[in-house]
Amino acid sequence: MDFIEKHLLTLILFAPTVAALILLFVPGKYVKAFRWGALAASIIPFALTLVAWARFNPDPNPAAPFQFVEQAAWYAAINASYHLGIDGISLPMVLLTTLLTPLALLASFSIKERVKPYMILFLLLETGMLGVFMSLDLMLFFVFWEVGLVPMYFLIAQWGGSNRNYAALKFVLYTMGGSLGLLLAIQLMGVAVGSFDLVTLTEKWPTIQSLAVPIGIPIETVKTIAFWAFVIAFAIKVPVWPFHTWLPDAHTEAPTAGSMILAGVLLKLGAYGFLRLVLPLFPVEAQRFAWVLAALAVAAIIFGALGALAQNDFKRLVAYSSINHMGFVVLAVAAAAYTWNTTAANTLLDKNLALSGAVLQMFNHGLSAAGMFFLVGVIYERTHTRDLKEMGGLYAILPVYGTVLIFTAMASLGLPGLGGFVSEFLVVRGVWPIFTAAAALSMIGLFFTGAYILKALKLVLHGPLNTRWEGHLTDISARELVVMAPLMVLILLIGVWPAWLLDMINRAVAFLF
Amino acid sequence: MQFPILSVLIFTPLAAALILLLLPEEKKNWIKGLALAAGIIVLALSVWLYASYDIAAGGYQFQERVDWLPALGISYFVGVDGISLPLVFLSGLVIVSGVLVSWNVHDRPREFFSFLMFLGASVLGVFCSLDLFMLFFFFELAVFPKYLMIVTWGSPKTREYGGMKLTLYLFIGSMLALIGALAIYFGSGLRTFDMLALENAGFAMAFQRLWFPFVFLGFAILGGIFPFHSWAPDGHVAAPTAISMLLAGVEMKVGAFAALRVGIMLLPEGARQWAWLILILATVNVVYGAFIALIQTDFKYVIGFSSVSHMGLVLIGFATLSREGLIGAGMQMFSHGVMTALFFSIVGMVYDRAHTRDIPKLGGLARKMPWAAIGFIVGGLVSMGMPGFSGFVAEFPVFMGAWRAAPVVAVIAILGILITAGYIFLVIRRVFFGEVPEELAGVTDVTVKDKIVIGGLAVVMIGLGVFPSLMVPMVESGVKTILAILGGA
Amino acid sequence: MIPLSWYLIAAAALFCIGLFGVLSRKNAVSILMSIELMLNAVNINLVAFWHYHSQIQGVSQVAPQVFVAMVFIIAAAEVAVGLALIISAYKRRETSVVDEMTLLKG
Amino acid sequence: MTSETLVWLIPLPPLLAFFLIVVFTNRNKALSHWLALIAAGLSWAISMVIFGRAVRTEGLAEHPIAQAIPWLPTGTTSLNIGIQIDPLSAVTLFFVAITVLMIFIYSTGYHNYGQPAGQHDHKGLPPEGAEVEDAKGKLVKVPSIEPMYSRFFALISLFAFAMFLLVVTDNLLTLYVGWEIMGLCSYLLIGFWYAKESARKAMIKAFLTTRVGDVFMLLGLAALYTLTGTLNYQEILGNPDVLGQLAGALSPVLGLSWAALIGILIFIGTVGKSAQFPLHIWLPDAMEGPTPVSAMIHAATMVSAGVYLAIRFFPLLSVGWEPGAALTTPMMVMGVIGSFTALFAATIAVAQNDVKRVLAFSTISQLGYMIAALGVGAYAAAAFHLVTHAFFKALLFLGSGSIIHGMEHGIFHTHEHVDPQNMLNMGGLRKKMPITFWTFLIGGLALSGFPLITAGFWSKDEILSGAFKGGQMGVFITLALAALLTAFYTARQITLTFLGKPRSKAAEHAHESKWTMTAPLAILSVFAIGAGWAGIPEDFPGLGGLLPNWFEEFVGSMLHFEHAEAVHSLVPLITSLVVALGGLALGWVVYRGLQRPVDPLEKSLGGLHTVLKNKYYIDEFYQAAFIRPANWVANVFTYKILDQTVIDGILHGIARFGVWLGKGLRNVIDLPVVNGAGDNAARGTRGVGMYLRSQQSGRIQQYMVIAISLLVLAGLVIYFTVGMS
Repeated sequence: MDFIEKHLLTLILFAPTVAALILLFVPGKYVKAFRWGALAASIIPFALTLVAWARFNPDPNPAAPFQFVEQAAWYAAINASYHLGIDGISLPMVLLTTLLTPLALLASFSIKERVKPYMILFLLLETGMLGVFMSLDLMLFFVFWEVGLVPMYFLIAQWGGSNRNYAALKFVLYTMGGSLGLLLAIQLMGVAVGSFDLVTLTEKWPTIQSLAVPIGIPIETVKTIAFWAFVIAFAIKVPVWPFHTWLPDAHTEAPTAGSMILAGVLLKLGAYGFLRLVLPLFPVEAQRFAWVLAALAVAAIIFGALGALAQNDFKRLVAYSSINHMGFVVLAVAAAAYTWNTTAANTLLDKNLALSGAVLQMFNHGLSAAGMFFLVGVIYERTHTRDLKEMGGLYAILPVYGTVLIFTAMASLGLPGLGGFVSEFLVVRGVWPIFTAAAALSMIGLFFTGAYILKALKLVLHGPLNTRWEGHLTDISARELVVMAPLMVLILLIGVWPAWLLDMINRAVAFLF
Repeated sequence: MQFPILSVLIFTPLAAALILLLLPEEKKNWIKGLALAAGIIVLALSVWLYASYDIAAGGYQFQERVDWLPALGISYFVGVDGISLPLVFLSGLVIVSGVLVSWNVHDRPREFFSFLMFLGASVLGVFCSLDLFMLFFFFELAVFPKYLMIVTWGSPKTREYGGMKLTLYLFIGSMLALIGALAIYFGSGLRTFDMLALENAGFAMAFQRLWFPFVFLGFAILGGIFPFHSWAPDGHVAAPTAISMLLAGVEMKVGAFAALRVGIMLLPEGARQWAWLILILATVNVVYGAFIALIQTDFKYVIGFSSVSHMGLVLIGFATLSREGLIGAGMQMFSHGVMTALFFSIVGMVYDRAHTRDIPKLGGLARKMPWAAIGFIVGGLVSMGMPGFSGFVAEFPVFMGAWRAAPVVAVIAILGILITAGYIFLVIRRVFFGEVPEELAGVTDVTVKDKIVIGGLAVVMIGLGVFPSLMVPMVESGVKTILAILGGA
Repeated sequence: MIPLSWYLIAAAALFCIGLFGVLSRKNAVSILMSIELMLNAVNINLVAFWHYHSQIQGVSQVAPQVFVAMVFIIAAAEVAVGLALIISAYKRRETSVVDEMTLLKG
Repeated sequence: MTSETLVWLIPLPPLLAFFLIVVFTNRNKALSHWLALIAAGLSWAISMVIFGRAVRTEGLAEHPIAQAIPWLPTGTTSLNIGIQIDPLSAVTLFFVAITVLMIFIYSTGYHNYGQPAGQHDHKGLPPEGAEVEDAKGKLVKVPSIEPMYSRFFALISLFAFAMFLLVVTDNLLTLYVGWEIMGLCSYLLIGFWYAKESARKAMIKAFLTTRVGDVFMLLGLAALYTLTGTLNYQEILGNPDVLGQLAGALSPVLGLSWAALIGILIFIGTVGKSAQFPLHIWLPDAMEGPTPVSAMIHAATMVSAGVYLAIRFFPLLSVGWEPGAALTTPMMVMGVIGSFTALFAATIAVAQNDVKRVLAFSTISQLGYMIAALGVGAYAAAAFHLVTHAFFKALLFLGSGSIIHGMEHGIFHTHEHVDPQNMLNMGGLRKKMPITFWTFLIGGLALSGFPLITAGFWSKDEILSGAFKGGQMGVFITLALAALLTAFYTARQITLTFLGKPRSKAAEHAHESKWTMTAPLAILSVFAIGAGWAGIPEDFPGLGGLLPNWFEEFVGSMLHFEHAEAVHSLVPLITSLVVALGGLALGWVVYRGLQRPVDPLEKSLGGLHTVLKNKYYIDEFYQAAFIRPANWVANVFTYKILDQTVIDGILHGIARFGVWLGKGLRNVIDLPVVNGAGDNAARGTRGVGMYLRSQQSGRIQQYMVIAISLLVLAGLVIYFTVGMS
């Protein structure tokens, strides 16, 4: 027990890996063993996360901002250490990850061929994602940041749709290309500060006066370039317009569970990077370029919505909706960046609201987007088409599915009473006084959000029943309902009573920024 | 007088080579067995050395010294430090894997394995020698078996060309190096080839500036430095699998190692003077090699050029003359050695079964030979510097060093990583995934020995990537010495 | 008495004959004989100088004869080996003409 | 229980019913509708209790029944939500609770509870009716029960929940929550028969059109919350300082004060929800839904919500305005939009033949009345009309539903193919369905403001006099005209429907609906008359003062300034008398004794009639001006051009460049130069070797010749160089 308390994060982080290693030695023919084994293995970190949640003290303590901290020598030669810890921002993300992974695994019970590598990759993926949320060491952060890519690449390239190779390569190369700048910047910072520890860096880097680097340009310029390197890396992952085009392809081709995780968690890595690294490390630059971020975010919101409206491929439509929703997160980040050094009480409140909204939005979008992608997968497994034009009137033969779909779609539309609204309202409210025009423009996106969601519902559920499905389709199965139930419950819970989650986020945000 | 472990290490393969020649031709299993035994002994010894090296103390340990030609100041003088020890371990690994993957060589196995052992002995000798003359001796010892093995067992189309090209390049290289070395010998005025002595000879600035290029470039040619790299791809492609593994995995490190040991450590000021040139050439190596690998359609050429690209990182690490850079270079030498050995072994396995190396003709092999696929993927991830694998812990410091020395180099060279990712993913996809062409329908899975090789090498790379502390402190201790010299000079 | 130079001239002549034979004869055996001639030419010189020298100093030394004797022995051995080689070569190649033995041709 | 607790409980039963029906009982129709009915009944009972207590509370406006809990932690502070019952919400609660309950009861009948399931009925389509054997054993067609009966009750329960929530809450955020949930329900209910293409279009149209208003409203919320730090009614509207600050602060837009800007933003929300011009287009199409839904959405609840919001925020909209003083910008906007909508919709209503569409446009028009009333500052009058209108409009809609049912019955009987909703096919239903007739008549008279007895008269009269007092002649005249038209088309509707001779077989065989439908009509008609007497002005000649103008005092107490009592002029009174009676008479005269199903106005009005029939072509205009461009921007600009061409083009370009560069390096540098150098060097060496090789004849004698000649040469050289010296 004591061991568990001391190494809680490590256990959460590596439980999936260990499970994957064990599964590696199980002969591939025991398909059931892999399905249930992987599921069980992914539930362990979830349970442990609940333990962490229970023991987490939501009130941040200036002496020790992070909790469950673990530190061990890892790459002593360059002062990179195995340093884990979580706070009110990362804990919700960890919970989201450990919650979505079992659901995604349950969703992938329909995977028939090469179950063994699939499950193993999935578990490794979970470790990669968790690591990013837990790392307190920049190099470690980068390690997990990249590690997450590989399993996802193979998940897409192996179990994906018709155009999977293109999509997978685009995904991995685009993201890696984006992270090259990040890598360079991290190295530079390591050289300049002599440590990769986030806590140290956060103290030293923003105020550093001279770099230990024979580089012919003034330090401000260097910092600005480093800032952009960070921003672009994360912007690609979020993704912010115009770095988003990998997302629709990747989503469309990825297997259902892959899309769930991709939208549910991987996109959050980028946003989390903004919160955890960009704002604390580059406050000045961030403030100077906040307007650019805001502009891009608004572009993402509007063009994301319009792009979604333009789709006739159900999955692509949902993919574009992710761009639209994550735009709000970035918008909030931009607002916070713009006011990082404010002291005015009301501006502090605005910033606080915006950022709490952003984190909550990340969580909500994780739930609703995962749900949407899963539902798309459900219908795809039955109709073997994602073309909205070929569906229609399915509500009559899939009543339960239809109801669930409407619920989830409404959550993603931001219907008050469901999760999405609370976060979007907070963001808009927080951004309004800081970037009034941006907030106003984002309303256009909000309007078209409604438009494309309704378009999807109209083409899938309503209208005259496309007779080719008559009698061919079975309603959503119990297993699939089990996948959806937790998501729906959480969505409703956050919508009706956000305090249980928001309180923690709020304190953390208020403490950090 | 402690147990002369290094001598045993060096002469085991040599002895094995001679005994093999005396064995009767038809006793194939004896031959293989003996070769394997020798390899395993080497590996075991190297592991033992690695484990018992006193990192805290650092410096050259397990020294043995016997005067050989006192008049000329030549002595049999061996010892290992933090830089060479990982390479010794690497050699052990690659020799054993080499023996295992060439288990079913049918054409004159006796000579094959004997020469293999010769090669092994020579590389071990180079890594261990502390005497310039000995170093040269072992350095040249390798040429002969290399040439013969390529032209005898190499791929029929290009073996003469490749073998001759390789030999000529290396001769030119060693000629340059020899001139430089003699200059050092005479210039020092100490009349000794003892490198430890020569390190403190305190050569004059002008002298160092004049002779450093000879020594460094001479050896670096074997390290595949641009524009003298073109022997590497051709040679690797022409060579039989085991030799490609040794060539790319170890021989190129021999070059880099000698360039470090003789060039930088004996002529530190020269190194300082010429660092800029090396940086430029090495940077070209990285990007250029990667770009060319991107468009190769011959499976083996891809790997050949990737080696060129990766050795460029090693040389960059050297040229930064900074702590991180040198650590990175040391790590990269080992990591790349293991990685490329794995690559070539897998290319060999694929070729033995598919009888083609033409990437467009391959496909879907992951179903036929999953182990090979997994191994190649692991190797690929290492080579693209994917965190969690040895490549990352090696390249990361190199780039940090580059930041210290010349930031622009870091910025340009990082391109290499992206392009590497590009061609690795492309090759993985084209060779191992997709549909299986019908002419490959009969491809069989790899043998148990192959699996041992793949598994072993892969485990080493992952282990190192997850726990860099397994090797970094060792390298670091070696780097301390170098930094002391650089600081002192 | 006969002056030294006569001996030397004779020896030189003999040597030249031998040399000519070595260079001109086709048959390996005759080449071998020519070599013998050259060796003997050397012997004549040796003996002549020994005689001349002992007359001047009035004391006779042993070493020169030893030299000569050595040459004889070597010559004999050489002839033996040479003939053996030639015979074995003749056995293999059915000839003893050197021009036909060009295995070393590059 | 304390009033506070009770108020908390009001919205819950319908919500509970919704979840229970959706999750458990949706297989069982009876259980489902009983759940819904009981829930509605409970809410109604509690509401009545609360209303009673509210009426008896002194100074309710200043000290409303209120309670709040923290909901949204916002850093140090937190956003509270809670309940509040003040005069306005009390009266709203009153009529909402009753109409909702009535509509629930009505729905059971409307969806033919107790009838057999139709053999050919499909989910998502109106029931076609079922073939059953009657006593004589011959097959007859009878109405069949709605296939998605349970779902209907689930949805209207959710709808009711949202409405109650919206009424009892004490802050704008929760109001917005209820507001949007109602949006969802109306979306789902309008599209209840989703298999109909028209319904599918209408549901989206409704949601998106209202959403236009909603997003602006959300901005208003954000702005208000930012500036005041709260969304609570009392803290903003009940606090002159806050209002003053808002009025004082200048907004970045058009030099409006923040108060004006926020007011307008929120009002746009109202425009969307209450279907004011230019966002009115969704309401007529919303008639695709089942009739109870039309009644629910378009009379009692959703559209009222918009007006309720406007009334609720009147203090903000009118901040700085005193009776008689110049209007504030938002008030002007409201006055113009409201009165224009009133007239505009009335004109369209004249040319509609669908019994429900006429009512739909009349709803738009009546809502315009209320908005206009607010615009001229007739606060209490607006609220009053809201209440009365809710009653008689619900009555009318349910009545029309009953008519349609009767017609359908006739159609079943005659197998005639006529549109059961087209008034031109009706006529003479008075005898067939008496209860419906009388109740509908009451509703119609109330709508057209039949003097003295009907509720509509009093509320309309209040508005007109308000406009007149306020000196807003433009508004006054427009509204008067609208009232005239209203009376006209009401008369037209009643005449066409009930009077004269049947114009179709179906109409002849029409049949009175069952009690579950008629009972609500009766009850509502009581209120359609009685509700008016709560607000008879004191200064009304004759009747004035017989009853105290309770409504005025009760609701008027919400405003903090005293109503300047101008002397009551007879002009508005006479006007309203004239327009009401005149309009009714006119309509009766024109349509009396119409034989063929053709509207006489078509000839007399000619082209204008077609324009009106087509609702001034506004839908077509929007289609061309907004919807098609939006689709173009989405499909072509954003997706095809930006994403697929530009951005992806750049990416692919980079990739291709990489490969191109690789090929270039290999073919231009590596092969010719780097390789070439090495190979040529090798070739050179080889050449030398070949030459030397040719010298190796293998002739020993030749070698010796060379050797010796060299030796001689060397000897000579040495001789002549060394020997000479």
